[in-house]
Amino acid sequence: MTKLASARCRVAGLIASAFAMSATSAFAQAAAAPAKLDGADTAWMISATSLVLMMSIPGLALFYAGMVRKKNVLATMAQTLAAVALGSILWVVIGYSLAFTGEGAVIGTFERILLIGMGMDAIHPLAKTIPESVFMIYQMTFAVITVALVAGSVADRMRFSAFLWFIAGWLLFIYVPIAHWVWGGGFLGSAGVLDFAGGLVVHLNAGIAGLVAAYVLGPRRGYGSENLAPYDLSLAVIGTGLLWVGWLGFNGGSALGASPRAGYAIVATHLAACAGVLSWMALEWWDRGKPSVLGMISGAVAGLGTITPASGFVLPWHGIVIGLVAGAVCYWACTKLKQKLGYDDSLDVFGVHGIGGATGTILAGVFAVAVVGDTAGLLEGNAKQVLLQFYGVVATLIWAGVGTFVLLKVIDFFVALRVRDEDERVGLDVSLHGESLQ
Amino acid sequence: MTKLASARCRVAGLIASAFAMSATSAFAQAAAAPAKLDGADTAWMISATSLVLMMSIPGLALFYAGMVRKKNVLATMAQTLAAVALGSILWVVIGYSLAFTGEGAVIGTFERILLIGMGMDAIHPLAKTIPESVFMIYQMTFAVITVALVAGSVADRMRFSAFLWFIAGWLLFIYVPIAHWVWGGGFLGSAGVLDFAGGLVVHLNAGIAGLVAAYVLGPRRGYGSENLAPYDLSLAVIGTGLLWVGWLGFNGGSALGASPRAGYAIVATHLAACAGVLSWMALEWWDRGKPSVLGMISGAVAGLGTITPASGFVLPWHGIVIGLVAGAVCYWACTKLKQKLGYDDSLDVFGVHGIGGATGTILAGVFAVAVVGDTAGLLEGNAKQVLLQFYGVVATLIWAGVGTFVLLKVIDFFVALRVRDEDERVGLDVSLHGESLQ
Amino acid sequence: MTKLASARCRVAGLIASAFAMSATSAFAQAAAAPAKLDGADTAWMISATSLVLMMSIPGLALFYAGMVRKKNVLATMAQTLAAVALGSILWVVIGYSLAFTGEGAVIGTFERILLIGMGMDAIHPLAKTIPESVFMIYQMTFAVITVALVAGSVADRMRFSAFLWFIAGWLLFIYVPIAHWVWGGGFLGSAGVLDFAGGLVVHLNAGIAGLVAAYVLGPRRGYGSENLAPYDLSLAVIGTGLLWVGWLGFNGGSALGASPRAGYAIVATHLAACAGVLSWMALEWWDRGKPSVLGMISGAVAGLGTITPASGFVLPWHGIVIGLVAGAVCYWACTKLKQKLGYDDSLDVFGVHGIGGATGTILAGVFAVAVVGDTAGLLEGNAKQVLLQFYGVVATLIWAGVGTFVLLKVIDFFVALRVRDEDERVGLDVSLHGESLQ
Amino acid sequence: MKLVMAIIKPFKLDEVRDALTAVGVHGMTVSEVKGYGRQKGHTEIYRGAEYAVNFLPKLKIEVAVADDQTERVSAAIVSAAKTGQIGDGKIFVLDLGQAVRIRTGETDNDAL
Amino acid sequence: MKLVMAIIKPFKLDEVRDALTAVGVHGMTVSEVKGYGRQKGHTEIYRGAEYAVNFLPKLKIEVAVADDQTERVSAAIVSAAKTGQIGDGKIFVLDLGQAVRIRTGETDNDAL
Amino acid sequence: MKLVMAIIKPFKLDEVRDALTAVGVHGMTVSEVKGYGRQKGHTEIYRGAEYAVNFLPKLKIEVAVADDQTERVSAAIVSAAKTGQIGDGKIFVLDLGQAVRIRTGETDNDAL
Ligand SMILES: Nc1ncnc2c1ncn2[C@@H]1O[C@H](COP(=O)(O)OP(=O)(O)O)[C@@H](O)[C@H]1O
Ligand SMILES: Nc1ncnc2c1ncn2[C@@H]1O[C@H](COP(=O)(O)OP(=O)(O)O)[C@@H](O)[C@H]1O
Ligand SMILES: Nc1ncnc2c1ncn2[C@@H]1O[C@H](COP(=O)(O)OP(=O)(O)O)[C@@H](O)[C@H]1O
Repeated sequence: MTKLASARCRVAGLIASAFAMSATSAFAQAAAAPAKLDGADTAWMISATSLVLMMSIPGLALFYAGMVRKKNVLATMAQTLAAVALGSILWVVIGYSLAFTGEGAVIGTFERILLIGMGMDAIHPLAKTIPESVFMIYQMTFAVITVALVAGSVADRMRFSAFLWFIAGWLLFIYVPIAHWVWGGGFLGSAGVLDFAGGLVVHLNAGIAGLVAAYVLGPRRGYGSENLAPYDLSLAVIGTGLLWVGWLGFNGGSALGASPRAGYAIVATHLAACAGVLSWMALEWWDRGKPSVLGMISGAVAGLGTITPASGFVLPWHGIVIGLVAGAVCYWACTKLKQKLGYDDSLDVFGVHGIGGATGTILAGVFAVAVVGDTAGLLEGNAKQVLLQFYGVVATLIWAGVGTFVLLKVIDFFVALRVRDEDERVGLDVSLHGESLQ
Repeated sequence: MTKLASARCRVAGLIASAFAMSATSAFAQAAAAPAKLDGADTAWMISATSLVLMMSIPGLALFYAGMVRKKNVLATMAQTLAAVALGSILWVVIGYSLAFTGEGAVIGTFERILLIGMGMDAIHPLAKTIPESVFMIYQMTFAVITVALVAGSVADRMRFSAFLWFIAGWLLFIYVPIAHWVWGGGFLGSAGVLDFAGGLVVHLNAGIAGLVAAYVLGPRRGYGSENLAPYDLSLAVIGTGLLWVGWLGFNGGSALGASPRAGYAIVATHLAACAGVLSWMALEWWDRGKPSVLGMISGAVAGLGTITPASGFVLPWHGIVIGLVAGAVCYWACTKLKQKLGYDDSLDVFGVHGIGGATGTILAGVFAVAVVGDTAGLLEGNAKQVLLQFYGVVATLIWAGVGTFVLLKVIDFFVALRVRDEDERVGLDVSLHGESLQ
Repeated sequence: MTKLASARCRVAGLIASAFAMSATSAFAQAAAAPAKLDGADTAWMISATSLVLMMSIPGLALFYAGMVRKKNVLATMAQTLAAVALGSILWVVIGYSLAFTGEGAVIGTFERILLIGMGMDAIHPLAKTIPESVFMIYQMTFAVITVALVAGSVADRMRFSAFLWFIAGWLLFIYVPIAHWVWGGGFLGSAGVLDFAGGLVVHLNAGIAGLVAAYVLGPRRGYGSENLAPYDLSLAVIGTGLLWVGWLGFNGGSALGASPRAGYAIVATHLAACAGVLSWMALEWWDRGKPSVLGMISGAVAGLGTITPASGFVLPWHGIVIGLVAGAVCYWACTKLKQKLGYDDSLDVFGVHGIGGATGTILAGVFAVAVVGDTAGLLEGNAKQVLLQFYGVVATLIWAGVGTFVLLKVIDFFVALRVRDEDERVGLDVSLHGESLQ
Repeated sequence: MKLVMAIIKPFKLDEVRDALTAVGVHGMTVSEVKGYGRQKGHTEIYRGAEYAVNFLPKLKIEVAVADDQTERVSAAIVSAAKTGQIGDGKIFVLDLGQAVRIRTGETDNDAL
Repeated sequence: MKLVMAIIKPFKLDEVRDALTAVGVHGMTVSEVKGYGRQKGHTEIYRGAEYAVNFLPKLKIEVAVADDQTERVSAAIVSAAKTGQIGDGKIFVLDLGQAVRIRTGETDNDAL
Repeated sequence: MKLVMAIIKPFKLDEVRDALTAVGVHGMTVSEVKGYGRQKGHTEIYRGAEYAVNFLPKLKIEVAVADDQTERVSAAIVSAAKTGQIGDGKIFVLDLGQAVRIRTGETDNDAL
């Protein structure tokens, strides 16, 4: 709506009803109770959807492919592509319906299978100002990037056919329930667990799954002895840039409208990324003598993943604090904890997303500010919120951990999870996909 | 407009006029007759313009450059850059005016040459809620990507100077008329041919032109004998990601506003891309034993090109069906038909865009749903629509085919189309542009 | 706001107040005096923020990294990352407050340190329809890309630690004051100097700083004797594409809303980029015999930088003229002037951004059209505006020139600016960051 | 035994390989090299800086052959690699003292 | 002196280097090469076009050694580079007339 | 004839080429290689994993020369490639049995 038109409305409003002038958000909220499309919110949410899609393709595809060896670059990209392609179809066929319809504590309904009943004027109760189709596809971009994230932990050694089964199973049995629990009306959300844009649903979830997958598949050939240095980190930097930019849609879009809360969320998000860069960089500089670019981008993603659950509940500058913490704990997890535990999480899905997601979820409970997201956190005296956040972490951790383990074992039984030695040595690009970087 | 303001308007509306409350889209349409800027639609359309521009640069530049040999990477990018630069200027100077003004059945008028008369408050009758400047540049991004698409069929062998003449001639003599026929008030649009975002105007058009150009220029040196494998497919994957994301602006923006129809269009679009990936992948796996990444991204672009004409006329899940068909027919065209016919369409402009555009245009006539786009298709009993769609395909095919042939022959007469043998062997980067990838 | 809702408002408006119907922008402006959030403006400004952020990461990181040698690719990216990370934090901590609060002629106030007082409903007087948080982060993206731009002139030889100090000092002592003078209520803006999106604040500023830095650090080892050819220009092309697309947010967003003026600005911007490509290309072709891709992208960035200050004050087609001039003067500066003066501005920050920014600022004074931006330029008879523009150029030039010189000397005193010879020879990737492209 | 080392134009590789196969040579080792010689290179231009690229891409082929095969191998390479244009390359023949097949430990002519 | 040239599988480099160090060789020069031989390559597929990739990635190691060390070096390479699978590679031994260390001008055995 | 093979530091290429031209050598073939020797490499760090990079980038220059030129060529390379720092490289001189210019079929000294 142009300024002109809005001026006119304003005049009409004045004459027709003086009290409307003084009415504030309380009233607006009441009046807004009946769902009503808002073009501005729709405009922003379509843009946000584009941004989040860009996070997966090409963002995550680049981020991951930039950290593997030359012989596995294309195969790594293939995993992200497949996660988007297959994951999106499954989301539309059944995933969305199970995650976002009904009032079940544990799982949704079959009401929207294949989007049946989602007319052009349909509106979802959680997003009353945008078409349901936009809400559905926005949520879809979250589902597919989460599956795609998991793949990083088993890069360089998983069979592509097994990965396709994994995408399908994991999306439906792990992601969908947790999304329902937290966002779709399930027991975690109802209990008051805060997760603005996916600390539990996306990051901790993918991180734990990644950790389990790294254990189940075992380390890459040559892990600890051969030089497994990334082939082309510049790809990973491009990927980080696109992830970072897209994350404004990820967290800003989770406000579900072009509102001040979206503004707050993107500021906190960006600051956490920046602080993550600086804290990882500083620690590595101090610890290893040189600040690596891989470290800087790892810090950025750590900051982004960690602020995600908190971004719509805290003040913008809290993003700096959360980002600093994120860089530090994820640095520790990727360099110290991993070595101690000895698993080969190739691209540090657990170290960055798992640890970051859990940390951020707890910190959301610490920093939450009532005027921002209607919930007070520990610093505003509500200690209970931190316990609630722990509750969310534990529930996610258990379901994702156990579920992923069972799923992988089942797939391994029917379709071997891991490529043959010779194929791993030659590289997955040639052995699985019949092509290569020249 | 914020929720607050809109609440206020709503109140004013209630008091002033009760019937307004019950008025539905029919009324809104009538009331909307006088053009009136809408900020939300403008916001989305500027974003959509950015997305579509991103499809060309860097999207298409990467997609194409990633499929050529190392010695031609920069030259391939130069073609896309030149198509954008020269094409945009020509569009503003005269193209837009000829395509989008007046009521002529065959061609527009000179009314908007150099945008004369396009004041800040100007609004185009086809897009009554956004500034005409935004409508003009949005349409421009379509024109330039279409020319840039054609270049793929003659990659690795066309002289840059000849290509510049080709851009100019093709944009004005082929693209502009067809855009006018279908979208600008010309005879195809008036006849009722459906083409939401460019199955005819963009994809079939570019595809046919590509086919003709491949024949006129002849195959690359070494085609069929030497190894012409892509140098760096990772570039093509990045390009595909950006094309895919940008396509939400391409098809979603073709609703010309932040409306539910845009939501429907982006969902159908995304699903078609996903289904295209899966169907091409499955076929190649079955046919060749391995699913290539090049195949997956080809399937994505096939799905996207094919859904394009249908995206604003069908239900979201139709995108899945259309995408599956797209992956299959384009796979067949690129691997079987091309071999049978023996032309060297280097980057498969015809196989992907030509075949996809034609298929999608027909399928739009099959799947169109009246409640989505006001037109019923075959499945809703309107068989005539399919005939109409064929009509559009044939008209486009003839004009683009004959026109491109004549244009190329004329250019060849004045400026040789093809580089010298030695230059082709050394590579176009060095021979045409004096630089190279190290 | 949907069309439906807006129709309803319109009806209400009609009945309530007939004169509102005839009221035009003058009225709207008066009525708009009280700050009021507008969802559409907010939607566009969040998108614009994303676009401008994308210009830095990955846009500029790619553009720059694509022009250096293989051994410095990652280090070059690290500079952009660091500029974004550290610059953003400093902007939030103090920079924004000093640049954009208060009415001081020379500098702002401490009122918004750490964003204190920027509540969710806060609105900045310069952008009355969007949340202040969005205004703040949008301005932040400008600040950080400006610092990141400077780094190009000293690529391949600056110590990373010194660069961090430089970021901090330069942002606070050079960028912040100039931003305040021009945009934040300072003496240049008050005097009537036009700078829509940063010809002075961003481009001339960075360009002069780059020139000074190139002199202070001295040329790269082997400059003039060794082959310093770019390693992978395809990265620079990707970067250019993302810069170009992002620039629609840079200049279009500077309208601070989804308005017709934003439409005008993006059209002029895009046309200037196109014309810049063509004019640089034509000159190089004529002068050197071949049009290089590096030349084409340099022309694009030259056109974009040059139109920046003028984009919201001129007619769309003026972009063509300004772009043609931009390509020519920047070509001359990068190829002739640089050789004559003998400085080694590695990536031509001065030649492209400095010269372009100054040229564009002057041309804004020539072409400004009153109906577009309320200010007439030379062509509309207001010769004084050109003088005013010169005034802006000179003030910026002096402050940025002297300030950068002093700052670098101070940093050099405490922390050596330049890496050791051996490190420069081995390459900064390994010597500063301990990693490399394989 | 001899080690025949040939510098050729890159696009001639397939033809040379076929010619060698035709004379009974079934193994060879190829490296990408840059050659400097009479054939002149080109100039690359980067924003006003011109760099003369004098080293041109070539391929180096190394083939170990029995003494009595040397002539035939050399002739086969010449005929396959020749375009008659400057820059076609060279063949260098070195004495090869010993050859071992790593897999089996076979030596000399058996190892080729 | 001899110049021992070995073609090996790329992933064997570290083992070969260790084996050489064990026999007292502390310098070597390695190049990436492509090998053609009995080991067959793979096929790459690009939109219907299939390309047989017959040249496989190998590493070429060159080591200059004193005459009396030749046997030991050769044996060390064989034992470290052997997988027993086809394609393990070859060792070629050439006579080396002279060696110079550029830094010092030392020659022959002193230069190694 | 001799085949002079020199391993040098990459940034010395232009100087070496000039020195060779000065002594009348107008052809050479260059390859990118990795050298292992006394010069120690560096460490790269990737998220906690450290990899020692012991193989350093070097260039290998191969020049075929007439017997009587060998000394001069060798001396020219030494003087141009020397920095005095560890890692400057080596020169190896091999006997060259035969040389052929592919373009013309000229042999031996005429072929150089
Ligand atoms: N003296 C030499 N030593 C080693 N390689 C040489 C020598 N002369 C030429 N070459 C190699 O042979 C290639 C072709 O030589 P050139 O003089 O350009 O043409 P031609 O072989 O046709 O005379 C060069 O690029 C270089 O790789
Ligand atoms: N006659 C030859 N001359 C030079 N190199 C050879 C020769 N034969 C084989 N090679 C090299 O040795 C490698 C291994 O040879 P191949 O025949 O595949 O297996 P194997 O050594 O186990 O018999 C080849 O890839 C090639 O690089
Ligand atoms: N025995 C050897 N055989 C082959 N190449 C060698 C040998 N020793 C050294 N080199 C090559 O010479 C280079 C320089 O050797 P290095 O021992 O590092 O220094 P310097 O030559 O100054 O003694 C090495 O990087 C390697 O490429």
